[in-house]
Amino acid sequence: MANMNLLQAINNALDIAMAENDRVLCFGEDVGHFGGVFRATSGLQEKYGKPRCFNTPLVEQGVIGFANGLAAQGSVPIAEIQFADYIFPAFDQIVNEAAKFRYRSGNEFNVGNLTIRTPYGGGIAGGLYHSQSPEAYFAHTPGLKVVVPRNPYQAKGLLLAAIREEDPVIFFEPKRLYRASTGEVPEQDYQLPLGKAEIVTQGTDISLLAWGAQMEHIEKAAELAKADGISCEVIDLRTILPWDVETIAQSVLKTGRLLISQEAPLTAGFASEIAATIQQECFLHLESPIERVCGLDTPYPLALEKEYAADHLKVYEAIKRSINY
Amino acid sequence: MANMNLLQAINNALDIAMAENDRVLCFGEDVGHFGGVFRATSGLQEKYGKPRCFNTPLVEQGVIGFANGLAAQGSVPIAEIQFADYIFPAFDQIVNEAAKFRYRSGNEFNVGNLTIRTPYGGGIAGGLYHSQSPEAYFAHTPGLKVVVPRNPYQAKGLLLAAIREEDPVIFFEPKRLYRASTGEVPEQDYQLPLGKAEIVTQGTDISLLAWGAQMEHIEKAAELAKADGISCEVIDLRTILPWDVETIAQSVLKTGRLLISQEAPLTAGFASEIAATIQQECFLHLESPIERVCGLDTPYPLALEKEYAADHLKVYEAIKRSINY
Amino acid sequence: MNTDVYNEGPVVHEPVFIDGHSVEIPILKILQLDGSLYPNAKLPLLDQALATKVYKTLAFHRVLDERMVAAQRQGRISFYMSALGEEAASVGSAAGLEPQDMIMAQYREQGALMFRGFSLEQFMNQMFSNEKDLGKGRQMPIHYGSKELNYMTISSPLGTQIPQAAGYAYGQKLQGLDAVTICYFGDGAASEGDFHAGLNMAAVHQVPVIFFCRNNGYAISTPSSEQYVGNGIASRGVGYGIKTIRIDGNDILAVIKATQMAREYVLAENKPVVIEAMSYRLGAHSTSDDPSGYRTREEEAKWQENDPILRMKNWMLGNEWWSEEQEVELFEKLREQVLAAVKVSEKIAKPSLESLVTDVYHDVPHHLQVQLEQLKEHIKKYPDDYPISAGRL
Amino acid sequence: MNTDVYNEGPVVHEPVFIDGHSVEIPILKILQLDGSLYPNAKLPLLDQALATKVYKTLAFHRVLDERMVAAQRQGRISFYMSALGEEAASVGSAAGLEPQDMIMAQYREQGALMFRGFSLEQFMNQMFSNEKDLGKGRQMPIHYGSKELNYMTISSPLGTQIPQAAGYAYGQKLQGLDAVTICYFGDGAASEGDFHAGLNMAAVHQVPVIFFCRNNGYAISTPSSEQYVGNGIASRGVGYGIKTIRIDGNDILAVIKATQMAREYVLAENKPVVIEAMSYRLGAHSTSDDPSGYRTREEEAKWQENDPILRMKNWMLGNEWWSEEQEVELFEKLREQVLAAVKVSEKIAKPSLESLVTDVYHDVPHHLQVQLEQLKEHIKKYPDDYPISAGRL
Ligand SMILES: Cc1ncc(C[n+]2csc(CCOP(=O)(O)OP(=O)(O)O)c2C)c(N)n1
Ligand SMILES: Cc1ncc(C[n+]2csc(CCOP(=O)(O)OP(=O)(O)O)c2C)c(N)n1
Ligand SMILES: [Mg+2]
Ligand SMILES: [Mg+2]
Repeated sequence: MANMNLLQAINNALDIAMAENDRVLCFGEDVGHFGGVFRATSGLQEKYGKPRCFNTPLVEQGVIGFANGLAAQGSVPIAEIQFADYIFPAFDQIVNEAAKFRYRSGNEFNVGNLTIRTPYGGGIAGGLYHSQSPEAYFAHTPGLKVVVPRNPYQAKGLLLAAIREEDPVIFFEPKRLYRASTGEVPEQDYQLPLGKAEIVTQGTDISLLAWGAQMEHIEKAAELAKADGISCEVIDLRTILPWDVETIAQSVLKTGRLLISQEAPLTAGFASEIAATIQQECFLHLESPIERVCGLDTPYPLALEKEYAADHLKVYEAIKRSINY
Repeated sequence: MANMNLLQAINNALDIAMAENDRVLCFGEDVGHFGGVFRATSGLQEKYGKPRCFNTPLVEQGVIGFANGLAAQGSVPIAEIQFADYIFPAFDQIVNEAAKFRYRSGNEFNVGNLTIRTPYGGGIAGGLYHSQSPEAYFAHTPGLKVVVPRNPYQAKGLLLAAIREEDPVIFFEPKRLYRASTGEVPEQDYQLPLGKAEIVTQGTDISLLAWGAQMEHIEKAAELAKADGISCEVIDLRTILPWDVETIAQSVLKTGRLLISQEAPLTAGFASEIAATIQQECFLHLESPIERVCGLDTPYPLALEKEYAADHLKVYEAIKRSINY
Repeated sequence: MNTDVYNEGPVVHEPVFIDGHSVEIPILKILQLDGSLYPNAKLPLLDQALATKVYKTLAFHRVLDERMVAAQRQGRISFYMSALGEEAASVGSAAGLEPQDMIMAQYREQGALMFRGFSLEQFMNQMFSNEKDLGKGRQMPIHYGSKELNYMTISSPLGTQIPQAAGYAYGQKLQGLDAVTICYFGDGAASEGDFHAGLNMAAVHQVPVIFFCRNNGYAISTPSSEQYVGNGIASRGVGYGIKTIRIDGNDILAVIKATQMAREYVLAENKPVVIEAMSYRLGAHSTSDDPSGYRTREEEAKWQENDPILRMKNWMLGNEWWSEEQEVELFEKLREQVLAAVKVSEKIAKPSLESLVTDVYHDVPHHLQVQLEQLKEHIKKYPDDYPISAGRL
Repeated sequence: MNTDVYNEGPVVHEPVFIDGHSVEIPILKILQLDGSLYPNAKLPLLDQALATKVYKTLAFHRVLDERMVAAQRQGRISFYMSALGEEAASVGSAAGLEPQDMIMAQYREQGALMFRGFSLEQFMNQMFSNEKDLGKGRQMPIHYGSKELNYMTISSPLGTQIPQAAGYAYGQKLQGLDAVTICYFGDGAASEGDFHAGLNMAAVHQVPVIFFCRNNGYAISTPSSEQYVGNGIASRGVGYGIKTIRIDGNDILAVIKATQMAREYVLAENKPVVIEAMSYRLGAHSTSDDPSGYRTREEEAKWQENDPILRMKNWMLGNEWWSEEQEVELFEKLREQVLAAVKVSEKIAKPSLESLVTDVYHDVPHHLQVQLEQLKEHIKKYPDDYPISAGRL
């Protein structure tokens, strides 16, 4: 075990993957010698050589197109998009290409080896274009897997699983936690399962569900609620697509209440999918409406980002609303 | 009044808009002399000249980028994307640019004059890439308006409203109905309101909600249900974003049941947003879980498109499920 | 100045603009319209056996296109795209490659797949979306693909294969394979952002890829004059620092020659090449299109005289590698074979219901298993409404 | 062959490849490093008044950048981007335009905005995201914009303004305005798909736009050698059939001259122009960056000697349009003004809570009114946790 921050855990996972399999490549804008603007790929070019860890020209659609080609060829590309806000020029290569590659060819070809890493999320004074949480855009796309870790331990285990997964995975990294979140991480190789939510804290009165950096807020809110005698079951969804309906439904059957919190705007966010499914799965057991505590339905602001965010206080209020319904 | 098919109604709306305001321009791939691959812009170049109705090079990100620039300048661009399946290369120009233009500039600049027209939907033996219904991808984007008409009368009135609206609008045209749907359409200018759902048939037992070509299926299912003595309230959402919570909630408060049907895959589709919101708005009045009858969570197939589709029979079965819950 | 960033040119003290005329682009031609060689022309590596294979492939191509356009008119298939008049570009370039080279095509390069040996039955099964289609009946007709033949399954969104080809070739280079990638695209697709991405990345990352542009003068109804104003697509190669050649795309020998040389170069140097093959789309864009809406019969007639197959035939006849008797026999046989194959393929069952949910992921995830089960139950309830599947549940 | 599609070049019978060396690109220089003119150099239209305005703008630019980088280090603003060493490109090009011309910049062209007369207070208010910011405190520092000054608000996603500029200029042309658009972008942004889209569309649709590439050798840590292998960005102009010129971007007179000529041409001909200004990003990419991780001090030192402001100063002194006394006085005054302005702007209140939901749409829709009301209630409950807004509800 070593104490690592989230960036170090990512870097460590990449290192293990590259050491194990020389078909693993890391690339993207500034990913090479410099190690990425956040330094997630730091040291990898020195260790594995420029052909396996390199800068690309500044063109996201090219980065992912190139990665798709590599994956189809049998290489194992790990492409970085510098900020999730800049993933949209690659949207076609992800949604029309990567997601549909295996299906459209009748499994003659596939890009299952593809992993896309990208820092997402707000709370870092980044304004409109360095704060977005675009997971829901990808969640409507059969063929993709979408994963979001909440801390260094999760990040390493989930990233290693994502790299080895035989489906294309988008791995959203909570950049607010890159250095802020630290913890014990095994130095050796390990994987955490994709497609499985994790119950972080058991509880009986209400289920709280989030992913990534938003976990902090629901955990804090659960603490506040505890002082009021409310027992929260805190769950980390971990994989957005395909998501773990079973674990969430079981929890809600037990608690009778569900609150989902996401950083992204409310409307058509992934919380909506969860609420829609769970109201169906648990209809007769719900004691209050499923609550969604989300970003406002606006672009991400700068000066008022604190007001905008779905913070622990808003979650806490919603918990009380749900309990007192 | 004249009998028009949906394409003629669109063409007629464009004609009225171009005649009224010489800043209105229509362009896109093959939109000029040829009049578009579906002929929606037929005759417009002849009538208004090449500078106002023209072919663009084959580059969707360019078409929308160019349109954004025109709109910011004070022109009134109506850009066509040849198939909604090909809108994704323009995703960044739509989601990061058009949607955020006014907000990010503090209203110094805006692209409110922009309208994007694009044919969407399946059931035409189009397979993966000529069948998609991507409205949900845009519904998670504050700043955009998203509109889908169900017939010629709606198409003309909603398109004229969209063109004149001071916000960027994506106008999805149900291409399966381009020639199949005909009806009486006033020859003169008229508008239908954006942001308002329409109750197409009053009913008491269950609310059925859809949009665009999917309306046919729920109307047919309502007929089948009627024979069983079930009274369906049939609603056309018409505008996906911002959507008319009020009308839907009122209907569900009355009927106690809601079924939403969409062509697109189930997961994270717009039906999920509606279900999530209505379970909250109408919690104590729901007599059964909100049903979603949608496409499978797969790409759009070819040989088995009939099996894939959320057709009237699947809707009918879901109505019965809801009633007998 | 920082001369990493650009090549030093002359220093001037009043403004001088360069433009499209600043670069002269020669065009390679080997075979004259009458089938004789240009004097001093350098032939590609090509013996009688290869030439005959090429010619037979061209003939197969012409016949299949002709018959399938007719089959579409008869309502037997839903859609087709012919390559009438530009068959030499795809067939000739495939003939200039090795079987292990990856082909990433746009959609009008069935000729390359024919050359590789995709069988008539395989073509048919794809077009009839039956259960023997390698693509499992999921994509529209003409979206072929074959792992065995190193022919990447066609994807409708234009231009997406261009950066993918750069990546594919990077993998080939890294693994030290004796294999290159060829990437086909049209004059229209070259306008997509992915074109820019793919060519620039291939140049920067030094990969063995041949970018083969079929410039056939149109993108559906849009003539090249409304697609670009540069000197064709070739002039862009200069901007990316990529070795570039323009050829007569209806001259099969020029196509083979340029491709052979390009292959040698890209493999040896690990650098891309651009080939721009000038041709003309003599047929409609697809069976959904009617070109009379946007171009004249005269223009078409002019190009009818530039038939690449006839040109090759005349050369073959001149070489005594082919005879008029063989010609008649070949075309007759091909027509029969195609008709017979249509009749077989259209009777083969459609893919199973399971094929709706497989291959979305490597394994069928739980939610898709559930969706499939529900669908089965539903179809059992309404068997008459789902005739394709109901009988086989 | 179809000569609509390409320009006829010589016919060859064995393969000839063209490449990056096929086009020679001259570079325009007017002012020597020591501030004297090259012999025979053609001056731009420029009298003492304009030259002085340009020089003062450069000085303001230098001082503002210097001070704001320092302010960021002190934690007074969150972020800054300086244009150290490449100020001449943006200031000079703005000086070659008319006020009614639209400027669509990337982010490192504050010089053009300064030239247009954006006030020190306006810069400050934007950087401090206070309620007087024209952008209402929504974007990060340096994302300026002003309708009044025809300076489009900066957008972080790179390259998006390029096709937008083509569209903007098309509108100007259609309305017959005496106005053009200038579109700035970096050597990095020129790799984006939107670059390809924008340049090709501008060429095809014949619009009065000047594409101004600031080639400063780096995109964050990525040197140009890993960004492209062509001959700079200028060589791409050829491919699009766009008149193109390369200039010394640190030579203010070359910048003004080329822009003046380009403006005249694009307006008269309704055709685009590409200007590639060669320079060097002497500072860090932004205050979040540390260039020592990817380049040497020596390289930087070399470029330090190529200071565009010093070069202009020497020319001004030589002309007796400027004196050392004026110099000292100007810089002193500017530093004072900037410091004073910081102190004022940082105390101005942040934008109101309402600004969270306005301008998403033309009117605030019902659901956003509801979200705002709920937020107000929430903040009233926890005033201490939202200190910026709580006091003003
Ligand atoms: C991204 C995208 N946009 C639009 C289309 C629709 N479309 C199909 S083929 C075509 C024209 C392509 O022209 P070109 O590349 O010249 O190839 P050609 O048909 O001439 O062989 C268009 C616009 C598409 N398939 N994909
Ligand atoms: C679409 C997009 N991708 C990535 C980024 C992150 N980014 C900001 S600036 C920059 C480098 C730009 O380099 P260049 O265009 O050369 O301009 P310079 O900074 O040298 O002035 C990058 C990669 C971005 N803003 N937008
Ligand atoms: Mg073409
Ligand atoms: Mg740069």
